[in-house]
Amino acid sequence: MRRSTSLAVVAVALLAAGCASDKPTATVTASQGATAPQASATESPAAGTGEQSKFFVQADYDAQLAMRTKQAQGPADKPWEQAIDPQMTDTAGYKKSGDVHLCFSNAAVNNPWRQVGWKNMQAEVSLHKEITKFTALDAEGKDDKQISDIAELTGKGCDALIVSPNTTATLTPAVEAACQKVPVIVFDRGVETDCPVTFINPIGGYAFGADGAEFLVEKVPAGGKILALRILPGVDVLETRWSAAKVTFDKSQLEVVGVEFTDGDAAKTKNIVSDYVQRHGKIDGVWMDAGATAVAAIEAFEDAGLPVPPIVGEDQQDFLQKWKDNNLTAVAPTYPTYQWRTPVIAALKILKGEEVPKTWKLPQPKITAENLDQYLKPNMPPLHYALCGCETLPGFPANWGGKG
Amino acid sequence: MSERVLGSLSLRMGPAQVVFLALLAVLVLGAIVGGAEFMSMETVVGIQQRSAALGIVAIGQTLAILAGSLDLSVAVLISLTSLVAAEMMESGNVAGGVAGALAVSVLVGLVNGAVITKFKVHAFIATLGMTLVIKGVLDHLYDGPAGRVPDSFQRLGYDRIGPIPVSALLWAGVALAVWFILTRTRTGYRIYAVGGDVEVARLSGVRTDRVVIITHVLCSLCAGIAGLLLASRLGAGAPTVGTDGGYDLESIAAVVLGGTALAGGRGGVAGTVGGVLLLAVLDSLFNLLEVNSFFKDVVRGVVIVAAVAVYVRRRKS
Amino acid sequence: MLSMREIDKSFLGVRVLSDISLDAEAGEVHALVGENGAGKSTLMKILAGVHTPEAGTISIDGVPVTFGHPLDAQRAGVAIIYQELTLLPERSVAENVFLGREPTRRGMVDRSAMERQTSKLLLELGESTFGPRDAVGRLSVAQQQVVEICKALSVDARIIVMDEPTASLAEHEVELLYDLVRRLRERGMAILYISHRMREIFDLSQRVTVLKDGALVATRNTADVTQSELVSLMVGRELSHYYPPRAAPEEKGEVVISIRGAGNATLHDIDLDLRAGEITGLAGLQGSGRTELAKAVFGAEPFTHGTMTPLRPRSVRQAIAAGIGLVTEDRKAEGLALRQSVGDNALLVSRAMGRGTAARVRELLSRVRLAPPDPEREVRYLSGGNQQKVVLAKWMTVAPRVLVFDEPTRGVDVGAKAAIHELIRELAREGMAVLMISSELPELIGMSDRILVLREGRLAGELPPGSSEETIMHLAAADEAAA
Amino acid sequence: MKYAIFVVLVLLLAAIALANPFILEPAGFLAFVKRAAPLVILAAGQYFVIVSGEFDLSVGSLVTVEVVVAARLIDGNEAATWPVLALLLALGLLVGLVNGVVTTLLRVPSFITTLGMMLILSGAVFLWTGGAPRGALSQTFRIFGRDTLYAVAIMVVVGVAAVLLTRATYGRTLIATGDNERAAALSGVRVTRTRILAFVISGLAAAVAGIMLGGFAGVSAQVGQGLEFSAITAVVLGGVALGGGRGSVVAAMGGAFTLEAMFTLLNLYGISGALEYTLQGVIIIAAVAAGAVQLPRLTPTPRKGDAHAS
Repeated sequence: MRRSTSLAVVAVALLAAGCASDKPTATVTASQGATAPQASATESPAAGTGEQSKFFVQADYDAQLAMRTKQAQGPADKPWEQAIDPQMTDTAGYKKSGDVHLCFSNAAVNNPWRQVGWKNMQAEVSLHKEITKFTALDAEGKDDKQISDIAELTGKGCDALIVSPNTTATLTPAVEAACQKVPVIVFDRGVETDCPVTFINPIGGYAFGADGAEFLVEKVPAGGKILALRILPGVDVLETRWSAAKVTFDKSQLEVVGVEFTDGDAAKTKNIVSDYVQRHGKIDGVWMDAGATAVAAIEAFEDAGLPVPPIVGEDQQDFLQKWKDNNLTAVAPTYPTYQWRTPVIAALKILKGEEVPKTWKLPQPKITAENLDQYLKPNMPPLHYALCGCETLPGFPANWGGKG
Repeated sequence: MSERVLGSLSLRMGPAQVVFLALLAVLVLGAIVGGAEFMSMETVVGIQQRSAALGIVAIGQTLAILAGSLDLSVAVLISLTSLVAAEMMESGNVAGGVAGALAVSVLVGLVNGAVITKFKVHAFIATLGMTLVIKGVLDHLYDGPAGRVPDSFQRLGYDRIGPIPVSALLWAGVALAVWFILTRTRTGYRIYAVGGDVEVARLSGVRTDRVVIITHVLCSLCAGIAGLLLASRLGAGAPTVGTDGGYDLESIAAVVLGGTALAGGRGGVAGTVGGVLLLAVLDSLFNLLEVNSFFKDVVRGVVIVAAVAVYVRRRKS
Repeated sequence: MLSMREIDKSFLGVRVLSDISLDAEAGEVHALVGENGAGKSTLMKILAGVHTPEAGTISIDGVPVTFGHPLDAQRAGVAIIYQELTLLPERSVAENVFLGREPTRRGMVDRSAMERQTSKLLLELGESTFGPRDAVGRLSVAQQQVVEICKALSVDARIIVMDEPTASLAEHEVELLYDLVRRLRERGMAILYISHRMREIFDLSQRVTVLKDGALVATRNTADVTQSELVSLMVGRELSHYYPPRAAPEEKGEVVISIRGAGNATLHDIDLDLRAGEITGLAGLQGSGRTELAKAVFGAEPFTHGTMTPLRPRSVRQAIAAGIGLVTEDRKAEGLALRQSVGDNALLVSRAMGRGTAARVRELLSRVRLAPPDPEREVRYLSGGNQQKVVLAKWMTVAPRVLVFDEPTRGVDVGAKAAIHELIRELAREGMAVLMISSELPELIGMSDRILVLREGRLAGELPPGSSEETIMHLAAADEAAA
Repeated sequence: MKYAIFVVLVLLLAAIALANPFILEPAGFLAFVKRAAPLVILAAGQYFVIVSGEFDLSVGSLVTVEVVVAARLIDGNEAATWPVLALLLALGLLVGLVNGVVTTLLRVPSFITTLGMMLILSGAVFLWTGGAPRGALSQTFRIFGRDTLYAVAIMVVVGVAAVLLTRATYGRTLIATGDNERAAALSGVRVTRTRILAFVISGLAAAVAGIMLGGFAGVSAQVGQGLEFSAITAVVLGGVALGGGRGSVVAAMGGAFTLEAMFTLLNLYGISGALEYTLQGVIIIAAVAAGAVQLPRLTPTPRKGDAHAS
């Protein structure tokens, strides 16, 4: 870099122009949400479930399981406005009047869940006339791009910034930097800082994982063989789901004969299930950390000419339809996409100076045989998520790919 | 007189100039469409920040492609080095982390080069195989972001001097270094020779295997530097940062966009810098227009193919 | 100065050189001759460090050396000028000359020194038509050869190997090369000179070594042998009957192709009739448009104007459909798919033209005297002569009425040469019209029923069979003023 | 030596049988064949492109496009199945045609052409469906991938067709083109048309593979992810030289079976997830290296897939 003096001159000039850093100086260590990768608590005999995930945090686990039975506050017909155990935080400092310029840094729209959510958010924005400008940048699943996106957005005169982080740890510095300039609302995955005004998400992965596992413990006779299908390792949301299920299975009389990663690939899922069916003669229950490949798993049993055992899915349309059509023994824990509406609502509250929950926990219903009909909407596309909370939004169902 | 000069100038214009002209055109377009917002500090900084990592990888990829090879393993190597660096820096040892990451890169480059030259495995397969090998190691050892880089090291990713981020300076430094290697050193001359015709180079007394190995080491080193930069940006190492960023195919795309021939022997660093900037400015323009990311992919695909088609036309005429 | 002793070498278990010994003295041109496949090129590549011998020693000035890489040979003062030019078209002359040995100053390549020295070398060679900064790709073949020689000189080589250096040179360029070789010799260099051309051997060399089938036949003082002795040493027999008899007048049939006033970018006013049963020889210097005429008749670089009956082909396929075939000058680059089998190559044209696949490939292969006539073998393992026979078979599958031969025996050993000559004559006797280009005048004179001479893209005249080399050269090289 | 890959395949199958004897039963073996079928078909298609000296990186995203398009157009309507199937094949043909035309007539190296096509296809299809697949496949459509006999039959038909094609005039001239384009052209081969047709075959193969994968596992946005690399790897494992002019389609399909057997084996022995990839990478490099060492280069092999850069 010391190639020429002219370069040095330029550098000096630039220094004079102002040396700046987009990195905040304060380092926050406190973690928020269920994300700190530390501590492993439950040491139980490995019943085919392997070691506990390093993502497992006992306190968060306990809190989430407790939250499942708590009554959420807020309008019952609008779960996206409800909050469980809200600890309100003051936002008077952010109050402003007039038009709102809302910004959103999106991790990606690269899967159906995010697609549905993204449509929810856009529809929610359109409900509010005071939002005159809505700037959204898509990081296309790239951490580095999202960091730049957040930096760029903070310079665009946003009144509030919504962030859906691509990964937890790595987006933290960028969010910290943004916090110093605008009120920040984080949802879905968390960040390792409490600088955002509010962090919104449903109860969480432990509850999701436990819901499914408890269902199997209830439906599958003792000694039954369980196959656990996971998408991929290392994603906190998914790790917590499995770790909670593991706790449940370890305490049960069920035998987990395999824990496999499917990459979310239907064909691979089908192959894995077929292999297990072949090897073990039969499988008595299937647990999954996400429902996108549930139908493929069901089909593997069908193709082998076997009855479909109790199975855990998610609130995806194709699974619900299959469940209904074939009268399966199933349960669908959810990670509702209606959470994409909440950040917009929160942003407006913050800008009005109304207090919001510091940690905004949304209810996380599970779909059971009893309430299946309530959630199964005909004419929605196969990869639609039932808990979108979008039925009353403008443009439904066409914008979500459904037929009127 | 001046007409003749202009005429011969346009005739002699190489691909590098073409890509910079295109870059200029997109900038003008951006200024017209986006006005002040497009020329704002944040946008300018954003373009640089977004392109720095890809830029550094693409410079390395330029070397490999010029030598008639290519490297698909850069993406996973970036992930690996980001993790190595962040884990070693967790104790505050920045120098150790940097050294560790670069050492890993050199090793991977050596293996790539050796497999290609000594075992005569096509670079496509050799580096695809290396990708799988590293991916397996990553999956085995890591299940999420790991390590933590100290604040001092994060300055690399976040500090800037006026409108110029340190990361962009790093990119410029790497580009200059490689430009220097290519145009001023024997190694550079030989990279062009090997890429131009490996038999001719060999018969002329060039140790061609060694040249290919060196370019792969340098290419991997660039990936390692990009991994360091990303570790500093992310504050940690991440096992998917490289593949999520698509640095493998995108770096190749940027290189050919800059006019370097995929077959080797022709092209250079300047074109690659232009190619990366063009992609980044296009991205900014898309951001500004809030274009759907799917549409971006379509445009990117068309731009890359069209650019290469244009270069081929120009060479023929 | 140079001494190679008892060199052995095998490829894939096939012995290609056995027990070869060869020396060269300072200030000597030592010619190396032999049929194709005799092992000349392999021997030279061993000397150049491209191949390593299994046994034997090489010593220079009495010091044993081992070459594991061309660089080692270079450092020992051996330079080699290959038959196929080994230059990078994308790089400049200076960069090519100093490739692998770029001069440096303080660790950086000293471009100006490189260009300066190249200029000096070019000047020494009397070359002023291009400079050190020109891209090699823009130079003519002859100019590129000069670059090659610069490259050899720039290493301060004391032993220079030239592998058929005149193969791609025009006649006047050959003279320049002779001069150059003599000057190099006077400087005290040892020159190993590989050539097929008898004239060059007798003009230039002091000693000549003959190889046959990978073994040394003899080393003689050139002054002590005659041309026919040398040929018989090469083929191992007296070649009394070199060329098959010419066609008798009654054997010549009707006009198969008639060209009038045809031309394109390089050819002008071509009038040409090809008759069934007749071999028309086509002479001309390099660059006179010989190959271009062949390609125009064949539709590969079509005539843009003029008439050609029955059809002026605009594409190769049209030409083939009209019964015209071309045996190209460069077998490896344009004639054969080297990694395919003999059978696949032989059937390429008939398949491409949708003529179905001939069931009688084996028969055809025997007919072209391919030994053994095995359709399964990969073509790249065949000798040059056998490869050329496969090319011939390729055309015979579609039974063309006109076959154009561009240098049919280039790079073909003496034995196969005779076989190919016989075959060409046989085809003519069966009623084919043959147009044959050759830069080897004895061949042209021996084979042709008449000889046309091409000069600067125009037909300069027609000569009767048996005309002398001088007459042909006179017509071909006459300067513009005389013409 | 040409079919060395089948020795490897038999060894792998034997290793699978040790852990899971079910594969020795007809049903088990057929299940394996069915699983491998889409990759085998893709490899057969990719073979034609590679042997002509080119690459086709667009097949993975083409597979995704086929499935997503099928779902949206059929939308659960049985009656729409057959017209949509025809349309899907036409789509594969069209994509191959564009790849071929851009590569040959515009002389863009196929690596770049098909890389661009990969971006364009995956972008365009989701632009059309709004980001996620819509609609649903019909039962009839699903039969081709779901029903073992159908799947195996389709694979056999495609395989036999591929073999016949390589033995036929077209195949021989294609390989000659891949070996020496100039010699082929001067022998009357319509080089451009021949190459374009190779891309068309690859596109068609991707369409068929897409139909089968969609049928096998239903609608998914990532069904084709990474398939281009798998297909190329399979072909290379079968001893087909990148750069063209050498190798047999039977061995290429054998490579696909081998790759699938390797996946199955690794899964079976529980090396799943973690080091599976590492082992895969090492095996692939080792196999190709072994092949390269056996065949010393007598003539300099073409350096790269793009025969057009000159």
